[in-house]
Amino acid sequence: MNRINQKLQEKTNEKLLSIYFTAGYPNLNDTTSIIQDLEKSGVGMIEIGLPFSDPLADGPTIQASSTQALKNGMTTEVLFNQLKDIRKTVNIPLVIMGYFNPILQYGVEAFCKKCQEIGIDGLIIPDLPVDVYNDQYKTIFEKYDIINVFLITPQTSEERIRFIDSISKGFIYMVSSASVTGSSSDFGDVQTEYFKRIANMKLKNPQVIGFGISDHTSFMQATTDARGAIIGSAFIKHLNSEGTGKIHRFIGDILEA
Amino acid sequence: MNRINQKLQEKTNEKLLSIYFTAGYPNLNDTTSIIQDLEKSGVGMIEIGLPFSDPLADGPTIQASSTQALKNGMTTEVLFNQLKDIRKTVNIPLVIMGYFNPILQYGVEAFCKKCQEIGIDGLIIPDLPVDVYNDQYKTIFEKYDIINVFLITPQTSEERIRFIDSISKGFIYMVSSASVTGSSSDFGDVQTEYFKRIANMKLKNPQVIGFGISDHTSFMQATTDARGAIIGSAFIKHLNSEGTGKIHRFIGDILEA
Amino acid sequence: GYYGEFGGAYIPEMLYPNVEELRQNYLKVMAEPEFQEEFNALLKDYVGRPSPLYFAKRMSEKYNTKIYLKREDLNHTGAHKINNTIGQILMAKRLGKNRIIAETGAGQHGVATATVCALMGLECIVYMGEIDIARQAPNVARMKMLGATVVPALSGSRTLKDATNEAIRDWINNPVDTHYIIGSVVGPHPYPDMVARFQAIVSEEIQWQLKEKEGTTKPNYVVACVGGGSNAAGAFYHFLDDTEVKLIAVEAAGKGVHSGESAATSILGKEGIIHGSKTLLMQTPDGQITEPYSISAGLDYPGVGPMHAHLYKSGRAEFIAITDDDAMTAGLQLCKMEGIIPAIESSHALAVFEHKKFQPEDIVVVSLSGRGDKDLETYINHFKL
Amino acid sequence: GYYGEFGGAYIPEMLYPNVEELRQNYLKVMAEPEFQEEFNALLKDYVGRPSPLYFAKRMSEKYNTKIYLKREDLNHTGAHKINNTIGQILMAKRLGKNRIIAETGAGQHGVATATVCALMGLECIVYMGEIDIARQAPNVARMKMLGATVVPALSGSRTLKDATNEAIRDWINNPVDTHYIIGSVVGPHPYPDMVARFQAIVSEEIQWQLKEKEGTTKPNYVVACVGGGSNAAGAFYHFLDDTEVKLIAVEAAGKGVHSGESAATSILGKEGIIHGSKTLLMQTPDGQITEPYSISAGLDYPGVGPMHAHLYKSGRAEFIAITDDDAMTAGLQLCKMEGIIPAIESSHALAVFEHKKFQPEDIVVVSLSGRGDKDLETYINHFKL
Repeated sequence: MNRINQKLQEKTNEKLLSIYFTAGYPNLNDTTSIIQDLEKSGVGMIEIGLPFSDPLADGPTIQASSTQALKNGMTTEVLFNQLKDIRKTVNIPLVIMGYFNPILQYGVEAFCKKCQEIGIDGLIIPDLPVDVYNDQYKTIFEKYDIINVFLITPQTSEERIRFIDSISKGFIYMVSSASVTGSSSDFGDVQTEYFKRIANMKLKNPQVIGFGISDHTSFMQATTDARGAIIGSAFIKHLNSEGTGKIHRFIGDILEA
Repeated sequence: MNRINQKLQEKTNEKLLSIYFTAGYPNLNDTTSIIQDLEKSGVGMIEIGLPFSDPLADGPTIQASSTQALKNGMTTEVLFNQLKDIRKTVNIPLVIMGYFNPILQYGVEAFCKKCQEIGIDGLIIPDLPVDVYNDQYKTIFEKYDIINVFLITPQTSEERIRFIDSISKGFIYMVSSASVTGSSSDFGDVQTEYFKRIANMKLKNPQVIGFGISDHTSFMQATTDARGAIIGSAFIKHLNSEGTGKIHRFIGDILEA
Repeated sequence: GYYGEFGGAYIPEMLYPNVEELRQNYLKVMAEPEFQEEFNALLKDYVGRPSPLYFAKRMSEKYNTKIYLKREDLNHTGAHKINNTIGQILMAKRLGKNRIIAETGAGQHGVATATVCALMGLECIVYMGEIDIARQAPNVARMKMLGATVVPALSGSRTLKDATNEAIRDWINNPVDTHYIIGSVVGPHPYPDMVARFQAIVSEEIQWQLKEKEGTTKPNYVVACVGGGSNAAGAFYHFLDDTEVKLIAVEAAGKGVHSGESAATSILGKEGIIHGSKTLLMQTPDGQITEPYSISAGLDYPGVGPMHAHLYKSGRAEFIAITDDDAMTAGLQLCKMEGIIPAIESSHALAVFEHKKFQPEDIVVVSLSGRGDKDLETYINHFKL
Repeated sequence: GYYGEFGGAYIPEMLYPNVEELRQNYLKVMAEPEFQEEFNALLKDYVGRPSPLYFAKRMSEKYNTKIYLKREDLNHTGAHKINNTIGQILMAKRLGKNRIIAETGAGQHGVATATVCALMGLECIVYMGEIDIARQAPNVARMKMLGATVVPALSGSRTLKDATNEAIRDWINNPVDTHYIIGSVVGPHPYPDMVARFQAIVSEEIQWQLKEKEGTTKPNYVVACVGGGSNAAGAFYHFLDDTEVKLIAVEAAGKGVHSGESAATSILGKEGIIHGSKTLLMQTPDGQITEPYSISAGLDYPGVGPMHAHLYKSGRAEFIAITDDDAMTAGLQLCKMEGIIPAIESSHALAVFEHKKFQPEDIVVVSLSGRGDKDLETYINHFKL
């Protein structure tokens, strides 16, 4: 069973905290130590960002980290090399989050195969639409047991949510509000209502909420109805100001007030 | 008999030197002393320039002197005041050269009347065309015995020259070449031919050549076939560099090599 | 050659052969079918005529009347000026001239002249005041791109009036091979008449375009700005004899008609002679031509064409003077309400709606004589955008 | 949504409702008679269409072939871009959107968008790279005059690509009330198709205009520059299925195709995803999008529309790459021979005549996509005029 499914199906009241970080940032070779520190700090899942020159679903914080990572020399090849022994030390689910073009250039099948070899459990590809995946790439992903994670937003229709639920295998990435990453972190009535609405749909896949979560409060709000939440920009900002030495404290602050 | 006719009909081999200067230049009140000095130096006729803001038939030298004269305060009224006693000291023909608009504003009849009172013998109005003069102003000029002087150029047709000759009463102002005042002073074959051609027409009016005469040589060339010649820009340039003190020498240099 | 008491050809004898040659030939040449054909083909395929007659919906709603804009701004080179230069270059070719001179103020006529000279492969010299060269750099660049020689006029106020003087001097000095393309309905006869005839295409189009849109060839009003007056001459031309069509000429009041910084010639001017024509002009009591002022370089001229002097004197046209500020405001309003950046000249005409009340059923055609790209800096500075 | 293997809608889920709403409605809306009527009326009366098909006599003589220029430079705002923004603003209104966003490089599309927003009274936000804002000041000024908000794109190379990213981000953040007016035949389906249909008026006119002039609706060649490819899409559109009409797409070779400073996407690009579309794009072996270079801001784009990728791959169109120097020379030549200052983009297309020999009887239609007023400084500096 894929580690993502294992993790999300654990019988626990504990909410899942997933952290996104950009591979190769702040320094090219920080990737594995950040992953290890995150696991040790109590993070339940990690999204490893494969940096892209034109990350159009991301806000300025993640874009800046991507730009820096690329400058540092990060490439798909380098990332796979850095991760090749990651499963010797890390057990939680690992997801690569990246835009479609670098994956396409690497070759979608080669990419999935490599992920399987390394022990990557899933992919989040914001600009690979559900239908294209379904028509062209589903069999490849399944062949290598790579879970592709789809997003839904407050604007996604019920019909489409049900469709996405039907083809999803790990979890549904619920974008908290219509926005790029790194936007305002206060969840108001609109979001809460949306969270409830989705929860009431009783989807087969658990939901993990992302975008706009930056601290303990917003983490707790997001996970009231959802299985977990993802923090990205806030973690990158932490790395910007504190470097890689205080990851434990950042995670601790999120998990416990 | 008008002084212009008297002068030009004198039986003499001596060629007539006529000098143009801008009234009110270099200083507002230089007008009468320049006229007196010119007569004393041997000049046969004088054109007193009534300065105009937009002297479009003149080159840069005369235009600059006009601009300065206007700055100095020269107006039609001021000029007439300066000239009111000129006939007490000066005997040679005096012609006012000015553009039509200031004369029109003064009133053409008032202007002619004033000229007669003062003892001005003629007018040269470059932008008052022959036909307009003939139709509208001839009787006024004749009433006050003011001779209006017309220009011909190398481009003027024989027919038109004959017409101009027929309505002219003093002399014909032969523009040496198609140009504004102050242009190049070398007369080549083209000009010489033109001078001859006009001479051979045996017009009833004597011809006085203007434009492009600046020294003894060009004065002699111009007057080979013509009754006289007019110097303007070269005299203004002399005033520019030498002031009003050496007029005698300038005229002497022109008349005798 | 006269409009009432105005017009004529008050030119030095040196210009007589040139002007006379033109006078004797212009009507004949213009009437030639081949000339007409070539002129109309270039207006269509090169200039882009007909220029649209655009119903300005939002403006019409705001002022509760029917506002149509005659879009001369869409012509090649960006203003009505090209209608005349196309006509004159064809005239010059038929008269065997191979050297073209022109004067320009803001540079629009200079660009239009340089353009047709390039089109015909003729030498082009444009006189432009030294001050205008400095403040109208983009148009100077355009003329250079088009292969024209731009000669600075260094005399007088170093603006349009002086550039015109210099062009006339050039013509005096080059009487045989050179044609002088005057840019407005000014200068000695036959220029005002010839230029008006070349610009008459504007009102000719208004007639049939309005017929298509409103079922009538007659607007209630035609409104145009007047500097020298060529765009107004074109917009008025075919309505001159039809007093049912009211004509409004808008002059530049600058900082106020009586501020001492104005170009409202009809109000401030007196009868006189400028650039070869008897007309109204701004002058001292002594007959010296005075310097006009307007924020619009194209209206910054101390005279007005003799046709307009006559329209004023006879009362055929209503003359309105619009200040810099009111013109600029009207220009910016057109940008924001209709998405059209007008030349500041045209903005003066547009200001008529704040100045005068029209009836809901009135059809008011405004000559949008040019586009405002050349005026961006002036607008931006004026409004501190 | 595909041209051969190219096209599609590779968009984040956040954009799905927007793009899907458009996809479901655009063909239906465009087919509505009232839409057609309003679109065509604005093209005629506001944009000034038809744009002339001008026989360039002197150029034709020089190159001994029949050269026609499709004069999109005469459109309101000075380029073909307005055809599309008129169409899209009418679409946006019908979809109930009241907020418009756009990206712009050189500023032509930004101006065209700001223009139609002013015309319709809609809010307008234009994203423009910080570097482009600095080097295209006149167009920034025009947008401000028209009431648009110009937002600097501060990320990446701070040029067109990044402005597009920012516009997409804005759309993601404002999914309900906002329509994104993309300026070229790029982006996710249905944009490439919709924009091509709005620009198709260009080739529609070429057909009947050529019929009038040459008795045939078919040129031998249609030549157009390609950045994203909207002007080429319009000029090619009605000829795509008629292989008797040869299509030539001209790309910007910059300082040389293989100089490392180029925008010749078809030659240098590989299949990939950019701005929501599968197409050819310039990228590293690793799939990072690389920075293109061209002296022309409008061709300075690392991708190309999927239609053009397909035209290239299928061999339907011939692709030629023209260097900065050759384009500039061709542009200046048009100024001096025909009196038309072309946009540097269009100058690339004009350079085809030094690159390829045509037969005397060939009819070659070149898309003159825009006027060069925006490029004066570049021309002047390049030639040290």
